[in-house]
Amino acid sequence: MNPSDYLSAALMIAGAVFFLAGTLGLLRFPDVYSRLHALTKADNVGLGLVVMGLAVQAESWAVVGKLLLIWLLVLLAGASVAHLIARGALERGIKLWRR
Amino acid sequence: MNWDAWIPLLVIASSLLPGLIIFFLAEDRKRLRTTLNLAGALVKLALVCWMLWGVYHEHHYETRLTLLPDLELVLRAGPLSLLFLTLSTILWLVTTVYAIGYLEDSPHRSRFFGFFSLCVTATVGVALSGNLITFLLFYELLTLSTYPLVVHRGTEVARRAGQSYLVHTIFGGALLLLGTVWLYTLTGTLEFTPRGFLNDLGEEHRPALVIIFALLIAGLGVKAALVPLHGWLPQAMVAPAPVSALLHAVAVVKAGAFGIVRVIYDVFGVDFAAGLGVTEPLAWLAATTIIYGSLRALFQDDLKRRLAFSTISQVSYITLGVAIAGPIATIGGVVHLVHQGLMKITLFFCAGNLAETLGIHKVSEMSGVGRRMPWTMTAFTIGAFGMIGAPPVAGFISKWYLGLGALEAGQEWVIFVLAGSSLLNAAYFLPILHRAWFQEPQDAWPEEHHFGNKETAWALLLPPLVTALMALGMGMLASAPFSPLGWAQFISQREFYRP
Amino acid sequence: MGALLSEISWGVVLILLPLAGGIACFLFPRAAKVLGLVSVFAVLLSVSGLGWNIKVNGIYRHAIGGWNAPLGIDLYADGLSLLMLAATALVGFGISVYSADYFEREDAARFWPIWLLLLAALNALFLSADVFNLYVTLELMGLAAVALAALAGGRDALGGAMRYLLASLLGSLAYLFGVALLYHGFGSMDIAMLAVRVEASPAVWAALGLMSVGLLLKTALFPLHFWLPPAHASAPAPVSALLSALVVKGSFYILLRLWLEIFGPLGGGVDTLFGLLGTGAILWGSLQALRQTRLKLLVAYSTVAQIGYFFISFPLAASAGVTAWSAAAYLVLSHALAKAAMFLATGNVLRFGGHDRIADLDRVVQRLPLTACAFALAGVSIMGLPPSGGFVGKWLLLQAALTQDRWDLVSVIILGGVLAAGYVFKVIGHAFTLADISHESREVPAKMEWAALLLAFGAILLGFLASPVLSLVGIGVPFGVSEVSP
Amino acid sequence: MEALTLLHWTFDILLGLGLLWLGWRVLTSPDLFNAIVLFVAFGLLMALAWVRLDAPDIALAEAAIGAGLTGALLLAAFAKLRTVEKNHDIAGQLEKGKLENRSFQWWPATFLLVVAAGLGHTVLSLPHYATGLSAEVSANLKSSGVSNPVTAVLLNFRGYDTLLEMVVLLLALLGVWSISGSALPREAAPGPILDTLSRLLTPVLILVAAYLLWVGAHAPGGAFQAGAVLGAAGVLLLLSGWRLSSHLAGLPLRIILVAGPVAFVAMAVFTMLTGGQFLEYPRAEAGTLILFLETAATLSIGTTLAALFLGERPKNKREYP
Amino acid sequence: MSAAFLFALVGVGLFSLGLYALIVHAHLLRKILAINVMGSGVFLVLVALAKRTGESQPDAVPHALVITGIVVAVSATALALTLMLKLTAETGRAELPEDQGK
Repeated sequence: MNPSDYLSAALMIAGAVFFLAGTLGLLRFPDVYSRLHALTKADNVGLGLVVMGLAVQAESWAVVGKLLLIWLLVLLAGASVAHLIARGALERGIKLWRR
Repeated sequence: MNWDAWIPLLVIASSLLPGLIIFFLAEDRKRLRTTLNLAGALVKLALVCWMLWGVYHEHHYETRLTLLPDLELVLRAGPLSLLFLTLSTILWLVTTVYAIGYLEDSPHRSRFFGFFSLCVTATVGVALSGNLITFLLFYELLTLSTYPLVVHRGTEVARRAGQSYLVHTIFGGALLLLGTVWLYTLTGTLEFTPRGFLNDLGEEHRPALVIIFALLIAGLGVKAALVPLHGWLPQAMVAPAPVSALLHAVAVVKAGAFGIVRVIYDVFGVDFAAGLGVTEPLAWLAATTIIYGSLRALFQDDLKRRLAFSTISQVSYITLGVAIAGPIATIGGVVHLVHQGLMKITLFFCAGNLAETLGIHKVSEMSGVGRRMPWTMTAFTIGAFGMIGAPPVAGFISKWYLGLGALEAGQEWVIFVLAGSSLLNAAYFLPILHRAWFQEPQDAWPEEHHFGNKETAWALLLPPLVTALMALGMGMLASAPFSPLGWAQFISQREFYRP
Repeated sequence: MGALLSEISWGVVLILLPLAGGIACFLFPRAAKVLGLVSVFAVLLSVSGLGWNIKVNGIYRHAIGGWNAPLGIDLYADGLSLLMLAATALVGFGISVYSADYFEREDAARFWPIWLLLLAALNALFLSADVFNLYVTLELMGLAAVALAALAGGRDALGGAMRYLLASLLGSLAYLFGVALLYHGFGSMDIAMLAVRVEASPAVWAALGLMSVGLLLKTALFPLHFWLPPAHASAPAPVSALLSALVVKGSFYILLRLWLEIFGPLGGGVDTLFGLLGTGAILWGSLQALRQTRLKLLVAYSTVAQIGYFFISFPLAASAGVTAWSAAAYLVLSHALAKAAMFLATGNVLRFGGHDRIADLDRVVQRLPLTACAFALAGVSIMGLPPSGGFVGKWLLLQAALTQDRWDLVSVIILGGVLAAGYVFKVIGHAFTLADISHESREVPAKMEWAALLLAFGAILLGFLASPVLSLVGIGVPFGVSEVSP
Repeated sequence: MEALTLLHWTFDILLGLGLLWLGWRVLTSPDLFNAIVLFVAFGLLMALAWVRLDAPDIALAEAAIGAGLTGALLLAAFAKLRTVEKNHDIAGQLEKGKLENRSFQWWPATFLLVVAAGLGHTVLSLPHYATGLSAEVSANLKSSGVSNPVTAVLLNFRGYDTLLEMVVLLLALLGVWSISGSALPREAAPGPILDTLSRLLTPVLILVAAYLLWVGAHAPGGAFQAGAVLGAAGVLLLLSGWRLSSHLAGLPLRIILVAGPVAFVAMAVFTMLTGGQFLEYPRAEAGTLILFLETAATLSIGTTLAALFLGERPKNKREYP
Repeated sequence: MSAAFLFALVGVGLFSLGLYALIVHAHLLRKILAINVMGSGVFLVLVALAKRTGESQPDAVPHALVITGIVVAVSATALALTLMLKLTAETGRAELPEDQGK
């Protein structure tokens, strides 16, 4: 293993941690809004880290570009869908969770 | 294909085509319908006469069409075929005239005459069939085309009669079909052959052949109204009189009896059948039917019902004749095919006349009817005497040959059956005649129609007179050439004496 | 002319023609009726072309794309395929003529494209020599049939169509599973190649089980017939006719083909099972038909019963192959004609009287003599009375059964005929009762009456055509070598 | 290497168990909505399985069609079902998305266990090595006009299947339109976010579709995947309230819908007129012709899938008075 | 035992599960899901066994067949869903008429 391998491993493991945290949040948080919060933040950063980890291994800049494109699209979709879900929940009258 | 091969087909077509056209005619196209009917009947008669002459001069008329890969539809005019064919053709002509008069102004005439023609087509087909499958085909067609005639009136009684008729004939048809296929799987042929086509079959097939015989006879016995398969026939008399006439004298009952003749002569062969030991039970069955029918007829007040039971009894003479399995009895049985037809059709015509003109349906209403309708009752009387077997009417000839044949075959018991039956015939016909001719008429007839100064319409009167005269003539001129008796002798010779 | 006829690859034409016709109908809905009729007529002509070709040159084989099996897909037509194609074209043409007057403008625009695509699917099915390709045609046929069955709308039709769709999809999946096993077991999807390679092994038995169940479900053999009566009885009359006369035959054809080529020679008791189920179908279907109070349901149950006859051939084929299979083929053909005629006649009755209650049929059938006649003639064939196609079929079947002393089957065949007579006359009887003439009615176009009558007449005519038809079916020896005839 | 194999095995077994578990949950979870969402997840897991089975083409198709579009269809149907059921809710006894949870039924379960055991045994009894038709495929790949074997099979060796498959799709649409009738374009009020998203994504999706179409000749991809992506774009547009203008909803739409089958039929006629067999492309032009076919097919597939999602036939005012 | 057979067995399992659900459940949407799960099972069997070539490249023919199958499945699903909706609009319940009130 050379240094770049270590770097990408570290980045990907960090990404996985974010995913784990996000998933935990999805399962454990009390209402729709806080779950969305946990999910989107964690996944966006987590995916970013994974993409970076993979980019280190990439053979060409074109591949890096494609990876970035994936990340961007997921960001866009994740944000939009989270917004739609939250708005739908509000419209249905689901109340915010308060302690 | 030469011209001779076309003639059997033309015979079929001469009633089939008019029938099909008539179906599509409007109710009020009476003239065209009548023309078609009569033209068809006359053409058929002409063709049949042509064939009669031809067969007498050793011509062969045979049509073959492939039906199944190894089976053909065969129409062949042999002596036996022609006997039945001539009978049906003549009686069709007569009955058509009668039906035209009888059904004046009633509804559904196109339907009626359509099926009427189909029915005759089927009968002619039965007569001309050259093998068992062709026979089966027309036999079933007969079932289908007579059902609408039986239920023609459309009443509840008619519906029930039709149902009974169907249950019997469909069941019989199924048995016949089964017997036929089975036979075919054993022999590979179904061609009607003088003295049968089973002679080469091995000993091991005998049990199967006995069952096949039973199946075939049961299938045919339904239409021939053998006891205990006769149940439909008395019910079917609700049909209009021309239908009853046709049913009893020409088409259905006769087709059954004719089939039995065919099966015994041309499928099994008389000797072979006798060897199997199946003819004797059949003879006993026929004898039972004869006595049973006569006994039942004795107690019927409804005229047509009494005639129906009489038919059951009389048709079994034919079966009896062939089941005795001797040359002379054969003559008696076969000739009775014709004689019974003529006499019974006369009786039914007359019964129809009484019903149509005076509304008489029961024997008890017939007092003095002889004076009101002398011509009709004269015809009736001739028919009745024929049935009893009194000379010189044709019925006598049949019974004479049957009796002789039984003696020749050493089956004396038949004589007692014949005698008993004749006595019974007399017992149920003579009271009618007595009442009609010698009792005072009642005050009023149940439902009288007037036909000017005639006793009834000419189309109703003429047919029974013609058939009665023919019955008389056949009795008196029995030994003339071309008489039914002559043909029957010709047939018997072929079956028994020719190598 | 002759050269031209044999130059054209008629099998391909038979598939592409209705396909193009269907697409054209879809594109130009206003002209759908004309386009549809022209296409169906052209298909009829093309079948004659193919028939002529096969008669002269023998078996038709066409390697699609120039690749041969196993890599590519072959089209294949022998006498049996030709028979099915001809039945489809003939019955399809009759039903099309009927439909031209039956469906009004908007309904016509819905009906014609789907029907033509169904025709394409059927033709493709009968011409296919590849088990996976057969799956695709099967799905195509099923979806088209369901879409047609739902055409009438309303609770009954939609429910029937839904049930039909589920049954059909389940059947296709089971079939596909069998295809998977056959391919992975023997490395080909071409029927002829499989026939050579297949040997008894768990994969074959499982494939046989799966494919049989799937196809039996689609063919509606008792006790898998549950979907058929509701679907067939609630569809518009021409659609019922198509479904009963042609669509169930599609899956039956596949089963027959697979059996003849692949599974039959392996032996095993499956044929006995088929015979038993066929027996059940005949008895159960006939009894149910007798019990029905609605005409369309009666006719639908009659289909259930008649399907049973096709399966009686399987146990009989063991030692009387050619006779038994010829019987099945003939029964399929004549049932197609007769049942189509029956459903069309029923459609006339429904349109004229507005109902199909058997008890109140009198007034309707007496005003529609041609329709009554069509029903009766079709009934003759269904009952198996001579002269009719049904009679020929039953005759051959009885012959096969009797040569093997299969009295159980003999009695079933006979009994089935008697029961059929029962339910046919239950209807026919109404044509001859006394009935009031006054009745509110809707005019039935002559074409609709004549279409039914001519189809029924075809079923009768088949009674006289056994020789030529069977010799045509024999091209390519689909049924194996003839046993010694009795 | 050992460790990697072990890892693979663990992964495969977990994936298999996951598939079975998800499948079970899809079919038994008491809430229908959950079931549908689980089905989408099931589809994605299937895509993973396809990748594990070296079937990237199917993975793409499964993700796009099996999970994506089927999921969209199911969710749309679920939403409509709610509305329909609400309209019929007379006595208030309606199952609100819940199934009356049918208790476990022993007879079918036992029967199916037996079936599963039998089939499992059968599958295991198959030979461990079998090349199927792979040798034939690679031998003829050169002359097929493309280098992706799956595309070669789909569009060339078994192009006839694909022709019929296009018809299946068309037929499904005909059925759907015939059953559900037609509707006039509705005015929907899309939210600004969804609107923006679809505006942003549609060109991307079209680009991706074009890419997949082009790349299908030599790498995973092809008409079906491309068509599915195109269909997804259509679904997105439909979701954000976009409707085809009624000028285009008639013949123009229909022409696009049948473009695929028509291209195939035209190709069939063309190949036969030029003396070849049915769908036998001239060897030299095979690649070009396949691309032509695929382009038409992609258009049709995408449009058809989107139309299937919409359900009702977009009404054109002039037709069917 | 290899991955090919592992996934093929999973396919068999999915097929049986789907069939069970198809028989047991009355709700039409559930039945449609069941059909889809069954379909996936069959596809899995088809493709998994294609891996038995002993080389890195699996047999491509089943892959093509499954792609065809997936498109057929989505077509059938669309038709089924539409039918279900129409039927529910008629009867008020997303079940087959005969199953209602059971």
